[in-house]
Amino acid sequence: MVEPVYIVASGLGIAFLLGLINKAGKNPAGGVMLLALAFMTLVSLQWMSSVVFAGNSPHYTFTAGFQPPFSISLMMGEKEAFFTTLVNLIGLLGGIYLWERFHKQGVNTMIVYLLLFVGLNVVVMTRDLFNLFVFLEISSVAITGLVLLQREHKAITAGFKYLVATGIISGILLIGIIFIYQYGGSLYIDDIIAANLTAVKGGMVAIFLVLIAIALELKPFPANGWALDLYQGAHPGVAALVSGAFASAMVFVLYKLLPIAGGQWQTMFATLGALTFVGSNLLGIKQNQSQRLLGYSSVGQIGLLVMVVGLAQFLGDRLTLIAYGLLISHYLAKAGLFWLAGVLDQDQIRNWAQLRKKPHLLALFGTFIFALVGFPPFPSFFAKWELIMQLSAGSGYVWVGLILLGSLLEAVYLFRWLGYALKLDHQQLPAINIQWHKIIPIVLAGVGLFVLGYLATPIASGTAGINFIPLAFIILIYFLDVLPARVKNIVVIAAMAYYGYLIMPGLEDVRFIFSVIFIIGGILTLLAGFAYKGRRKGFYPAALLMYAGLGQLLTAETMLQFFFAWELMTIGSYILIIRGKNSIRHGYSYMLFSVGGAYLMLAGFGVAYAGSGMADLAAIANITQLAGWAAVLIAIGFMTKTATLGLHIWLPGAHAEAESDVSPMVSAILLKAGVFGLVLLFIHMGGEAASGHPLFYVLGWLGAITALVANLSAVFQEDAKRLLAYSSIGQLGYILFAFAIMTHVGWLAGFTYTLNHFMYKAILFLIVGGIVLRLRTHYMYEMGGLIKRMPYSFIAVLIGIVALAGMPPLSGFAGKWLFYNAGIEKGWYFQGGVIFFSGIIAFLYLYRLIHSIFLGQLKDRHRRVKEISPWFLIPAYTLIMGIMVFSAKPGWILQPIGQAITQYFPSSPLRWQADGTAIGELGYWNGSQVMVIVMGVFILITLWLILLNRKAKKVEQFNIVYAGERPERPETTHISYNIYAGYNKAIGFLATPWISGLWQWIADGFRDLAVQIRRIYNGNGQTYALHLLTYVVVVYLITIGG
Amino acid sequence: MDLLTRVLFTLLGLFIILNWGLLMTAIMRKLTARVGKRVGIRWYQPWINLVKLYSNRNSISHGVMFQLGPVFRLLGGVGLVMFMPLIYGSELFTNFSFAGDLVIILYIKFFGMLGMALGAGEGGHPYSAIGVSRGLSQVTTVELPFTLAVIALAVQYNTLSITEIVAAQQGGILNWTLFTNPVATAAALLSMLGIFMHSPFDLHKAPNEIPIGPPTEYHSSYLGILRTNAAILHVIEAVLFMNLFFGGATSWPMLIVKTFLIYFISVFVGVVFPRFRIEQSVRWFLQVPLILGIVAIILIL
Amino acid sequence: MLKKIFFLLVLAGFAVMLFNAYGLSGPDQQLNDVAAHYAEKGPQEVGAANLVASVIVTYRGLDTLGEVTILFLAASIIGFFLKARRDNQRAPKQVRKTSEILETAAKVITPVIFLFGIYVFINGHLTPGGGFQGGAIIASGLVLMLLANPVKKINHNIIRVIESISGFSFILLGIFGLLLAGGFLDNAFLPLGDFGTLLSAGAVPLIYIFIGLKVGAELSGIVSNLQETQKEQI
Amino acid sequence: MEHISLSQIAIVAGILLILIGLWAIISQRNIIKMIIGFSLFDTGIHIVMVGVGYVRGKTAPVLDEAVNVKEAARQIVDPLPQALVLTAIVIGLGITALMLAYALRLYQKKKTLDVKKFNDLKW
Amino acid sequence: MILKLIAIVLALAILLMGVIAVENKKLVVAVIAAGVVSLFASVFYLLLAAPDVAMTEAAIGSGLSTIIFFYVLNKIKKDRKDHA
Repeated sequence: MVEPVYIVASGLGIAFLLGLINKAGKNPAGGVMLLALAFMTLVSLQWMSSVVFAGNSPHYTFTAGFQPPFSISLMMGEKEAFFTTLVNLIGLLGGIYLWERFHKQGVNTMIVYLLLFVGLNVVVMTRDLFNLFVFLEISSVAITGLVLLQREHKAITAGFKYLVATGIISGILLIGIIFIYQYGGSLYIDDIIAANLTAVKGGMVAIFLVLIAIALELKPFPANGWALDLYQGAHPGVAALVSGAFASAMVFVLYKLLPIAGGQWQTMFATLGALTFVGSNLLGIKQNQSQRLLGYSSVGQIGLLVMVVGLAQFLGDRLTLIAYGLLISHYLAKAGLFWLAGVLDQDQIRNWAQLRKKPHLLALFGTFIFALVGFPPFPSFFAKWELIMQLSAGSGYVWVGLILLGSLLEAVYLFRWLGYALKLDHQQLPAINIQWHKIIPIVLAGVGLFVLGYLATPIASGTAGINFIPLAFIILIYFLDVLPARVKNIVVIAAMAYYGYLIMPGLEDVRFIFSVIFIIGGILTLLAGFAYKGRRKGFYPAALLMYAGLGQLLTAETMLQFFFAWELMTIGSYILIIRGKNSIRHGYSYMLFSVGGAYLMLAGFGVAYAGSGMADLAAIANITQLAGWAAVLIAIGFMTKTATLGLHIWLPGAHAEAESDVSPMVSAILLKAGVFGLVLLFIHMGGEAASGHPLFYVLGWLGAITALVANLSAVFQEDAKRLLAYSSIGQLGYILFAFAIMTHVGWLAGFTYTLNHFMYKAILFLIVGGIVLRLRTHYMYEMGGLIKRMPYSFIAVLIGIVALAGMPPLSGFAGKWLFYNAGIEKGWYFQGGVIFFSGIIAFLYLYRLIHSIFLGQLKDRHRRVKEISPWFLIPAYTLIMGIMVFSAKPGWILQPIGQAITQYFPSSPLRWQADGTAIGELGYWNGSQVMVIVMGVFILITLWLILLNRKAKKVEQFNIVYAGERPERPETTHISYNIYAGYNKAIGFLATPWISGLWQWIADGFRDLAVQIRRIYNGNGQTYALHLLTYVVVVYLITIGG
Repeated sequence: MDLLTRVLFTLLGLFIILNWGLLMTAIMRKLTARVGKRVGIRWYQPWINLVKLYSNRNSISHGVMFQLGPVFRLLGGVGLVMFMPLIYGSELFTNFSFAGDLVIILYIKFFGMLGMALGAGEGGHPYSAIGVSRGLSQVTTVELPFTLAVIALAVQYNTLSITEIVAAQQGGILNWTLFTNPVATAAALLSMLGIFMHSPFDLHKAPNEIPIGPPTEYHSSYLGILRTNAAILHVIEAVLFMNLFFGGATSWPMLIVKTFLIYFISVFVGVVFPRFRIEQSVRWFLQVPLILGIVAIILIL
Repeated sequence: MLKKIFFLLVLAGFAVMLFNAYGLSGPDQQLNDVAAHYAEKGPQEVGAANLVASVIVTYRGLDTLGEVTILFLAASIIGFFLKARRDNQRAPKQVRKTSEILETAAKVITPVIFLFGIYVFINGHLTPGGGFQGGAIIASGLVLMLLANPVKKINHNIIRVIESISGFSFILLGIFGLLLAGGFLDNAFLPLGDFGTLLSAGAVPLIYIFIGLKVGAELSGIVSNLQETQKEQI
Repeated sequence: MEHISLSQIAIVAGILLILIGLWAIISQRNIIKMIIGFSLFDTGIHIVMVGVGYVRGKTAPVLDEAVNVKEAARQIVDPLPQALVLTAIVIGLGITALMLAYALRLYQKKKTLDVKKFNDLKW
Repeated sequence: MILKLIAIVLALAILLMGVIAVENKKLVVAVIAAGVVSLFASVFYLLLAAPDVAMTEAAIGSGLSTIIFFYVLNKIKKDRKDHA
């Protein structure tokens, strides 16, 4: 074992010698410096393996050989080993990254760099208060120097502000230390803890001074303008260190020193942390400068960590997992992002589209962003999960709320940024200059996130575990991205089929029903991918990610597994959606709603965990307190995915602008994930026994109104895919309504609708998508008369809309019939009326859809257009088969479903007669007979007409009674443009997008708030000094007073 | 009863309804003309028209959907007949109502609308879409109060089976829904005005403003089918109202009288009121009839 | 004006805090345990007559190492921050002629000052004074030299070498302490000698010499860098 | 006069000097004045520190003829705060020098010492 | 007793010089005043039985530190002249 003090000795010794070594040249000097850092890293790693993994007891170093408190002692325990490793590792990587800078600026910068890490190591290890002060000063001064690696004016001003701020902070710290010495008679931290100085007022103030100084070093909002300027002004490589190494070390110092207050002020620090977390993330949403934005994010993350430290008493033995998880994610991701900023050298986040010139860098960027927000499989995901669970278990719901609010605000700007990088034009931007010494640390940071996430999983998930095989496969596909799309399509479909083969047999009732939609639907929609040529870079990993998430939802047993799968699915679908041509806004709002919904769900799971003490999904069934809250929160979470009214504004754009084969995936399949969640929730709430819960009444109304408003909005769309998207919202409203009825028949209706919507919406989106791909327009007024050119598409759409409209004999009617029976049985007459009304409104948009695309006059430029790709028709017709079977023999499908749900809803099930007639409490219906009768009448009439008309002459379209005039200017002259103008005049007000307005208002409100608050950061170092003092005084007056 | 008998009796019922529909159309046109101080058509004119149309040999086609449009349209009308019990107490004239209940009646009607809309669209006539859009717009709001009334009925009689609803109204005129549930009846009757699409709710086929409604492109046997359907539809919709609100019919004469009177209501209103613009009619149905429908529901809560 | 009132309010709050921390309590009449230990055991354990020196060099040697490091840092930073560009360095400077007296006096006094500085840090473990004071005095001598002859280039190489070697030696002595005695920076790897004599207190005088040299070199570096700095042209 | 001790005087004066220094830091717009403020702030802290270590009527912690080794504990003032102050003074000098270097560069950039003018980075 | 009186006088002088250092418009005067504060402080340290500190304060606080101030002031002055 190498003495920990050698970390200090080697670092300092080399630093002192560097000046001499430099005589031999800069390369040797730089090499020696890196060697020193590597040595320091090795020593700390060695202690980590000894203390953390081998479980040895902490090691103490007594300098000069005397026991503390007489001399300074260093400690190398579990946490110290961890933090020194963090610090030294980033030092090594950062040193490689800055290699060329050091060369340019000379040996002195290397000295300063090395000394920074010496300082931080001692800060972590020391057990002596004054020693802490000295080495903290070393670190601060070193940072002041490193800022100057960037010889720009902004760096100099930033450095000066930092110097002023740290000058004040260290002064306060020193005053605190000397008074602690006065009262405690020792500088040894353990002595001070034992002395319990808070008993004396002076001692309490002294401790306050020390702790507040440490808190100030952690850049608390709002006294942190200097820190933000530093992040912005410094060289990115240096900012990465400040954010990763310095801040990590300081968090540990706070943790180390907090016991001297003897358990007081934990709440105060948690509050300060929360204020920082929420405040700085709020200000981040208005920021466009990349490094400053990262600064806001850093400050926010550190605020969260301070919160965690302050809330340690809630977290019990999970504290380590939570703190390390959050810290490591922040550390790697933030360092990676700052380093990326250095590679790009783009000031504005808009220009980060430049990353698209190097897709692997873009993937790394995405990794960092997702890791920061706390998506799986990164450590922060598990940490956040545990944090929320433990806080909830301790009834710290206010903290939960603050954490989620802050996280959401953070997601707001991080995903805006990611969206810019993914979508904005990059043609005008310069190529990226790849320097390997800069890329390697970034890659390592990215890989580290994955590896650590994988390693964290067993700790977080316990015995249940998480299946990483699909993720491994996705990574493989990512590296196979150079293959042609068709090859990948085959591989991916085979993988999906195999995955289905693996999991489907093990699923029961409800889960099996959804597995049909997710897996088989997935395979069918993937078939359409054969229509694409080229490579379709990035498509397959994303699609697989979504399907892997969906698949894992099905097999999830614990809440964690469920949430993991849910978030996985969100990532995949986000990337899929944002791939669309004009999807930047829509992908963004999709993500924000998803994140918001997921956080509500997380809070709900937290309440469930707190109320039941269980980690299984069954926890929801066993909540002893606040059960209603858990249900409401989780339900809202799912309802963001099902796009229930109020939470729907993301959907139309997202689904409409997505690629042609993505729309059916996200609309027909992905939305069902929300339905699946609701179904599970309702089951666990007790099924029939819970049907009296007021939540369901509200949900029923919500579903009905969603259906009405969405259908009405669909009527007024000019864009075919947008029309279908609104239609989906409406259909999901029906589904919500049906499940909320919470009776046997109601659930049958819900499942019927779910399956039906899956089938006909997939058909419609596939066909319309295929047409859009052919015609290169979404707008219906630019189409028309395509029946002649695309007869197969027409038939598919016709069957689709007949089914959607619920006309007998097709399967849509089954849903309607069940609806009526269930609704009236339940006594939901008004809701039923609204649902019926929206059902008829559906006719309007369906007619508009089929008429505007296929009927009427063919456009001149479409005279030679070909039928859509068979790869869109094949899945569509497969699904038509499904509809036909369902229509002809509804009992085949409804009876098993009925059996499956009888365990949850035993009363008044549907009775089935031998001839296939279904009998409910009110009515009866025989799908097969209706099918036979209607088809019989249809065939007879058709035959009769053919008989009468056998000599009918085929004529050109314009051979008509009315002298044909062909309006050629699109839009206004097209007959289908604004076709329901009169209807709009009459009741169009119902479809006013006031909900979008409301969300816009909320968004603007936050933005304006950010603009107002950030005015305090006026850029004046003196003002920042004043902020620091005021902050101290205010916190002092609040906590101690007088 | 074997299938063949049932089919034959159903066709017989269909035949009676068709002829009664043609006659009723003639009578109503005659009445309307007299109110307007005109002579009007002869009572057998509809039959002549039909025969003429079906025997017209000059026939053209714009394509499959153009052909299928009238088929769908007629399917709507005939489908209604198929699932509608005509004569209460007569096993022979219950048609195929055992295969589905009131809900199927509500939804099969839409086949007709869809057929008309699609067929007209295929014709390529630029204005047909306007007619269809107006018709559809109006239908949506017409159906709402009617549906509320139907729900009220279903709750009142605790069934969705038409036969059972009729059964419950037997044993005296005061057992009719008209008297047991006047509000629902009023709501339904007001929407009936829109369902029959007579003036003032006939903008979609407005002969004056747009000389070419959806049927313009149809001719010869196509138009014949449309006319056939119109005759059937008028009667069978009246039958529906009769069954739901006016005690049903125990014999064919009673059916004829009741349907005539029900149909007369709408013709009468049409004579009195001028045509509404589309947003006017949409709003109108969302006012008085809708409120009545809501009241009907409130009463059963 | 409003601003100033706000400043005053903040400072008033700060004052309240500081006076609360102090509590205006009377001082202890007794040394606390730590100080008592230094007073009683210091002479045996470290062997330096100047207890402050024993605390600085041995008991809290790590602090001192850090403190030297900070100066070193400051000097390094100022070194590259204010580094004059080479091409500009040769530009003719307009030099104010210093007085003959000052020049002559500097020539005579500077060596004396240097000697005094060395005396101060060599005797640091016996009498008040030590590495820092001595180093500062040496640097003052340098300042005098520069005042007398502003054009004179200070040989940075010499400063650098002294700085590096003395710093490294400090570390080496620390490691000797670790290897040969109780711990890092333990002075007892050399014989403690007779209490109160020059060659006593183990490695303390040695360390103080290196500290003195290093501090002197660092301060000189700072001063000369400030002296030679030029407008930065970026 | 009797109940006031030397250390009280020192500490009160130190605190007041700290406040004067802080006043300069937050109210003086000239950067050099701010740095002077820092130096006063530091000096104030140092005075407080030495004041804390002072014990009434005792001598410096240097053992010589006047102070017996055996009696040391009862005769000298606390050496520790003095050691700390020494360290702090040197650190303070380093930081002051650094600040001055910054001030010089800042001045050369904008030809002003007004701290308000260096607000290029904000929000 | 006399010690205390001297101490109080010194303290007042320190504070007075401090105020001058802060409030005087002329930078040169301010810097000198700050140096004098250090000088008085080092005397104060002697009273407080801290000769080591006193030496350091005198050498560093009032000596070197003031000199560095002057160097910078000088540079700035020269720069201002060059500029003008």
